[in-house]
Amino acid sequence: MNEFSILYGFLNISLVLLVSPLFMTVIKKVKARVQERSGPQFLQGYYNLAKLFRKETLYSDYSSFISRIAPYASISILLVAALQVPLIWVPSQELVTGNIIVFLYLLVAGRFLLALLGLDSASTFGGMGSSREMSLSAIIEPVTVVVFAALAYVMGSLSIPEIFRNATLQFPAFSPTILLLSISFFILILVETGRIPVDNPETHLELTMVHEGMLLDTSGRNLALFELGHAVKQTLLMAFLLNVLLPVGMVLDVSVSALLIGGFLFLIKGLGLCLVIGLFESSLAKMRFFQIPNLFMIAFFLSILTIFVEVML
Amino acid sequence: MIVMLYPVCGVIILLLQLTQKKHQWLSLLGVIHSVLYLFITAILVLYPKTWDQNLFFIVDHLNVFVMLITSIIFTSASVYAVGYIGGLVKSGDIDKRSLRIFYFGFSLLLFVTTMALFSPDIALFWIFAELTTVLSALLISILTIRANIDASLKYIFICSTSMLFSFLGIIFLFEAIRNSTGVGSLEWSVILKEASTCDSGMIWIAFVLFFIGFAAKSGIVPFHTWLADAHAKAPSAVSAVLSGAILNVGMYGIFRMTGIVHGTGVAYQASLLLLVFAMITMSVAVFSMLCQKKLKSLIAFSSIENMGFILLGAAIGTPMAFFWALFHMLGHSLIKAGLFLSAGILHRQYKIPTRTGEDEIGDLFRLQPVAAITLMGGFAALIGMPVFPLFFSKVGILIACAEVSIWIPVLVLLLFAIAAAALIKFYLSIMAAEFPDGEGPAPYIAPVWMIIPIITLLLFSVMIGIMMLPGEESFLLAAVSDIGIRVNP
Amino acid sequence: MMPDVVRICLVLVLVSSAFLLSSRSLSNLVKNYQYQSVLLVLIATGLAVIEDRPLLFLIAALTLASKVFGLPAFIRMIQERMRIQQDIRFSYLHPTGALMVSIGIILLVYVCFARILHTLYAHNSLFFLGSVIGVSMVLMGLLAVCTRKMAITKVIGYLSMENGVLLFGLFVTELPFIIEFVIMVDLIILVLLTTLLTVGIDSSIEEYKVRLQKFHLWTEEEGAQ
Amino acid sequence: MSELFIPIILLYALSGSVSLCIRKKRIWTVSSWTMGTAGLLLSLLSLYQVCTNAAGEICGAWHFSSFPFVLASDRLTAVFCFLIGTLSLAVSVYTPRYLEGMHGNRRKYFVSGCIPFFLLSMLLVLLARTTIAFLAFWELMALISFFLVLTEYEEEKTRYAAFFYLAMTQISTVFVFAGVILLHSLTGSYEYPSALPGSDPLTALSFLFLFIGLAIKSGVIPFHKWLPHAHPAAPSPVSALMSGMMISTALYVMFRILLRFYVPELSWGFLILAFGCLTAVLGVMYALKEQDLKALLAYSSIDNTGIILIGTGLWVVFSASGYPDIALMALVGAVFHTVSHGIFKGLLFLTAGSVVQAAKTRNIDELGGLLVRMPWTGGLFFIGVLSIISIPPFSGFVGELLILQALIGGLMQMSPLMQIVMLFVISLFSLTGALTVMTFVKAFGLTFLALPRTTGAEKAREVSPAMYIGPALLAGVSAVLGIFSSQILGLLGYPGMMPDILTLSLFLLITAGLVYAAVYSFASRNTRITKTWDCGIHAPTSRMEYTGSGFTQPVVRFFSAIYRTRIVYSKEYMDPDQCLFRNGTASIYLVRFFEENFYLPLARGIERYAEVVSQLQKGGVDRYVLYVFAAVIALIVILGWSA
Repeated sequence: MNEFSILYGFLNISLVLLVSPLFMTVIKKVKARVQERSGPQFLQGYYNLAKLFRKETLYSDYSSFISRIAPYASISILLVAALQVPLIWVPSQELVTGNIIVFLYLLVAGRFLLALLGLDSASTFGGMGSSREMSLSAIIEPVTVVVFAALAYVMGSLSIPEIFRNATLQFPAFSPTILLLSISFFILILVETGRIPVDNPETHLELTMVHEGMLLDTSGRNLALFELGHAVKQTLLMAFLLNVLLPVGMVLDVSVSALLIGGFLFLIKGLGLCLVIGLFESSLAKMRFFQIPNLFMIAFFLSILTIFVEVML
Repeated sequence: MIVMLYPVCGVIILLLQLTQKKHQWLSLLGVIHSVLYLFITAILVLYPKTWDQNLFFIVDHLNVFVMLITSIIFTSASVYAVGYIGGLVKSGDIDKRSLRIFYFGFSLLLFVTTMALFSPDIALFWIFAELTTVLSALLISILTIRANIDASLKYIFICSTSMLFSFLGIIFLFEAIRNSTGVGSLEWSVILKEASTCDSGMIWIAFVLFFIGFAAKSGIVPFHTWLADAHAKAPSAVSAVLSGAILNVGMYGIFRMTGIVHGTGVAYQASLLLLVFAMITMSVAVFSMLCQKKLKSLIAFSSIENMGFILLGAAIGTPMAFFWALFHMLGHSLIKAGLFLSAGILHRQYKIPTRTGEDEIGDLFRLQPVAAITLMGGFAALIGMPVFPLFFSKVGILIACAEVSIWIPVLVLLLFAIAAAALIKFYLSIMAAEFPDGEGPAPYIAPVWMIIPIITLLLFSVMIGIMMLPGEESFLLAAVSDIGIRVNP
Repeated sequence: MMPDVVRICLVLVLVSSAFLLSSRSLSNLVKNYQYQSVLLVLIATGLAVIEDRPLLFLIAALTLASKVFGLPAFIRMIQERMRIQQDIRFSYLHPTGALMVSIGIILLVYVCFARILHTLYAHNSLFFLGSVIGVSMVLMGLLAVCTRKMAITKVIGYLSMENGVLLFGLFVTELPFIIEFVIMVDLIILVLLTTLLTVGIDSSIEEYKVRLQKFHLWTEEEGAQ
Repeated sequence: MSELFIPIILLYALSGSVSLCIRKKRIWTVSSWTMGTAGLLLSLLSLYQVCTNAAGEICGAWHFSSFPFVLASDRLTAVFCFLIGTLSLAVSVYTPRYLEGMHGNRRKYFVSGCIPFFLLSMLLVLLARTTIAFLAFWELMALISFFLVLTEYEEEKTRYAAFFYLAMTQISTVFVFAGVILLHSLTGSYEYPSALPGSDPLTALSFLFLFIGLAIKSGVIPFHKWLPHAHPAAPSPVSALMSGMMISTALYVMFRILLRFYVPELSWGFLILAFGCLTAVLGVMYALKEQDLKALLAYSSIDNTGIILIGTGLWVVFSASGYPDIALMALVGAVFHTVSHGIFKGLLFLTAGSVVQAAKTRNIDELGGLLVRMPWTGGLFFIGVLSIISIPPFSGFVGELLILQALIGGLMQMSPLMQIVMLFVISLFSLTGALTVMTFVKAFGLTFLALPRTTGAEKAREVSPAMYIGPALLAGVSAVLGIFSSQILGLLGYPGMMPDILTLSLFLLITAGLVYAAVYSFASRNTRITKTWDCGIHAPTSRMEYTGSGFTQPVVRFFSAIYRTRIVYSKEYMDPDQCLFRNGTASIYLVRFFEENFYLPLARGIERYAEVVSQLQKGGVDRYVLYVFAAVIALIVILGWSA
């Protein structure tokens, strides 16, 4: 808990909060360009958040204290998770001692609160959204844990900064395992953030919405907090993929210039990944709900393959 | 000299009984008779020095121990009978004349059982055992209902025909002793000494034929069929005595004979035979318990099962097995008598036997809370719950069995589990049955004389279950050595 | 010489118990039992003469008194009251089958006892023969008990079993007299009780009460049932 | 120091006998207070014992009818005694008010009398140090809990549950008894054996007997079928104790056996692991589909037993193949999870009991909207739910974290073949975690949130204060166990095993505070209470809400291989040749796999065999004498043959 780690904490959180709305809007922009629409301007994400923060918040008269505390609880959980995932600067002495299991269970906590919120307002859509969200998470959870376990196995340690530090040291090694890992990570991101093959983020059509269904009854500042939380989660997972696949801008020993260059490179890599996500989304149609486990089986198979490859070769 | 008091007091009481007419006096005499015998046995237990001063009877730890059990059971049954038979007389089930026969038979049964236990001579023992059969058959048929007479007839035919075979066994034994020592004798002590020198073929025939008779007396399976009907149909005071005391006489005979055979070359075959019979008895008894509809026949089958278990202890034949078999006999008699007595209260309450042959028991906890709780306590004791003595004897005998092979205890434990399931299944079925309101029988207020013996029996069994009385362990070890098994110190 | 007279009587005793199994009418059932007891008395006196044991004379007299005259008279009295002559009802084995089984029993007992008591069998002792015949008589009596429906016929079967035991007892030289005497008394009591009970079982219930009045044994109120 | 256990035992016995013997009005409050003080003393004494790292001190040795009974306590026992102390304290506060809701005075005396004896028998099982003492107290525990399950004996369901429970405990006693006998014949004495080599077959057989006996009692899958019947049938404080404490006692004995009795073999580890995985996955699957609230909690106890068995199995596997550090981590995780499961399962059952008493029904589809009506009970149930689905700062998370860390550690260090096993266990372990989250979203969401579905739930009012102070105590202990877990483990001598949860929870609080301050100061503060949005039709009624089966229908479709559902429909027609349809019913129900394919056929088989055997008894004198005749002939043949 020295002053370096406090600085790291502050820097990391502010970077995450700054960057995540931008990445969300970039993905929307890419999808719109593919459909020859001009799409929202780059700062649209920030404008939406500002507007929502100023609007009035509505609560249903059936809802209990869950609707009141859920937004604050889920955003604070995600910010603490953000503390553990260094985007640019890998600190020597981490602020919160956490490993990938704590990170995973924090994500589960966020999802749990969201599901309860869906049920709280006694509406059918909320119930349907949380039931689907919970069923999907029940299937994807084993895959996530195995993917992270493979990552820990490949990088040789459980704590996240340690993983990133090992990744940067053996960077030029374009080994097959890293490639396989990043594909299963990519599928993981799609599922966690509710992208096209699993769930359609833009629509309110009850047939297809999963993540939106739960947030149907939130409004004003609560909705803003949830939107921000959703964006932060996406950035964290993208950071995992980026810092493992091409840890080119990672800063091990801190200096102002290295931080600026690292930040800039991270932005470039992030935008590139958003481009890939946008293109992937617009190239696929939404899968039928009960076909989704087959997609997860691919991710599961790839992660187990990673361990076999690592062991056999 | 003390032992001579038994026959003297017995004759006096029997003569007095012939003179009396009214129920109070008759029942009082019955109680005095059994209390006197309990008092004499207590003196015998406390002063072992006085044992060998008498001229006719032989007295050793084994028969004093079995006599102690018998006198306790007879005392509690006679105290219980004061209320129970009084109730039967008031409801007209027994008339004046058969009442005198009942009490005369009851005291005569006690007298004959004592004589059987203390008789020095194996043939005399056989005769008195035969007389116990006759007298208990008389007591069973006292209610002159057709079912009772049928049950007592079965009892007589099965037991006495098998006993004839054991008399053949005694004749073979006499001939064997005569061949080896020149002068034949039927004294227990002489046979015990001479057995090892006799020709093993004769001893083996004698043992098997003797076993047939006394297996019937103590309800071992192929000969057990009379027990369920006799105990279920008899008045509860009588069935308590039958289960508690008369079965032990049969088992006492088997113990003596196993002791005799123990020294000879045939010991291994004998214990194998006993083992097979014990296992068959327990399995048949346990499975027939599962589909019993009537309370007293369920309890009767559990007596068969426990007798099978005691026989298992005798079959193993190590000093520890015999020690715990005797302990199990004491615990089982106490609990079984308590159970039959509380079943008697339910009998008086619900007027069993009813037409449909099934017990129509309802509103159990409202009408008879005390009987219900003692029944549950008795069932818990039979299952072998830790507070009760059967738990420790179960542990002791099964550990002795483990030396032969581990699979015997496992099988026996499974049988005990099924027995427990049968008992509880029955209790649950009668526990919550309700009469449509208004139709239930009038609550029967059991006189205090009927409840005291049940409570004392259960409390006494809990006492010996929890702690070994001061001299108890050495007394039982001495009894085991009296049987004829070398007890290394 | 004398022993083979005894051997003839033994065989005759077996024949009598075979007859006992197969006779249909009650009255000649009792007559059979009487013949069997007479044969027993003859054996007893024969043995007394051969092995000059005065004790056996006393036993023979006792058997004559009780088993030839006493018990049959009592049973015949019971039979008149019950007015049932023909006991045609058999369970499990009809007379012919019963005879077959009894032959089988005698052979089986002979073979088994020969294997076990091979020393006695070797020098053909009287005791061995007595034991075989005694045990097989008891078994045949048991067969009679379980193949007859009527309780009174079961009692007679039981008595023939008791005769078998008595026969076997005779062969053992110094079996104390008291034992024999007391067995006799005990069995007589037993038979008395069973015959009384059988009176209840065999006749139908209504007659049962009337008949018992005649014996003024049990005064009955109606409440018993 | 451990002699102090004796007065505590006497105090428990006193509080039990007070309520059983004295029939004064409301005597059960006195007996509950004595039980509470006994529980408090016990937890303080055990805390002291844990901290001073006391070695195994004898606290009493007697001879009951020539069998040695020795009681002693060491650190492992002290940890579980702490669990008994806390649970008895909470139950003693909860029971008096709960009993008011029961009808029948005699029943209230009976329940408040038997609970202290039930706790006493479990305490004695923990303290026992000779096999005979363990066996005696084990059977005593079974008997008393059978009586407690049987309190409401009017309903047929309770009697069926009680009979099923007794039959299974009898079978468990058979195996435990056989194990004890085998141990005696191996070691020749009744003392707890130490370090018997696992290789020789007899020892392995004795382990197998003991393992199956304990598995039946702790609800391992093939033998679990009695648990979801018995626990809900018992009154709530009793089912809290049974689920919380009795399962932990059985697992304590499992730890005691593996730690001290035997030197475990690798194959034993795989056996335990296999049973653990099977129980964890199937347990949570059945919990998911359960509609009865208390049965759902019972199934989730089975699921947690599975997780604990996975931890124990891992310890055996790692220590047998020579990886002591991750083995210790798995064991500490398993023990910690047992204790924390005991606490939060007790909390959940007590609060569920208040819900059931207030709303008069146990079916989740008839509850709803209770959080607004019963805020305290709802809040405490919420804390219980947070810890059971292992959310980081709460105690449920610590056990799962340690076990998962051991698994991934095993994945890193072991041979390739073992890695495949580790992978398989990791995926099953996390599947169980995810399904537990879904089960308790359903349990909490559908019972407490949204609109009440029936008038019973509508009229439910908050229970009296005593009935949520007890559970609040448990919630406090559970939170403390969770937050200070790494400090506690450090104190116990296992430092550095897990990340520091304290700093994590501090940061959570700080961030939450900062976010609230930021939003409060910058964003607009006006809020409005309106109707839930419902596409413009009138206000949504409770019939429009999601029901339990609807909520779990997607998962049932995914795992349809496991959930065999059976559709039963009946049709009625107006006319004889069946063309005008009048009405009909159709219902889908979950086939109770184990019960219908294993237990009921077995019971019917025994019943039929018993019928055949009892034919022996039907028949007159002739048939019985024929038996005698046949037996004599057989004996004579044996005579001849055996010469």
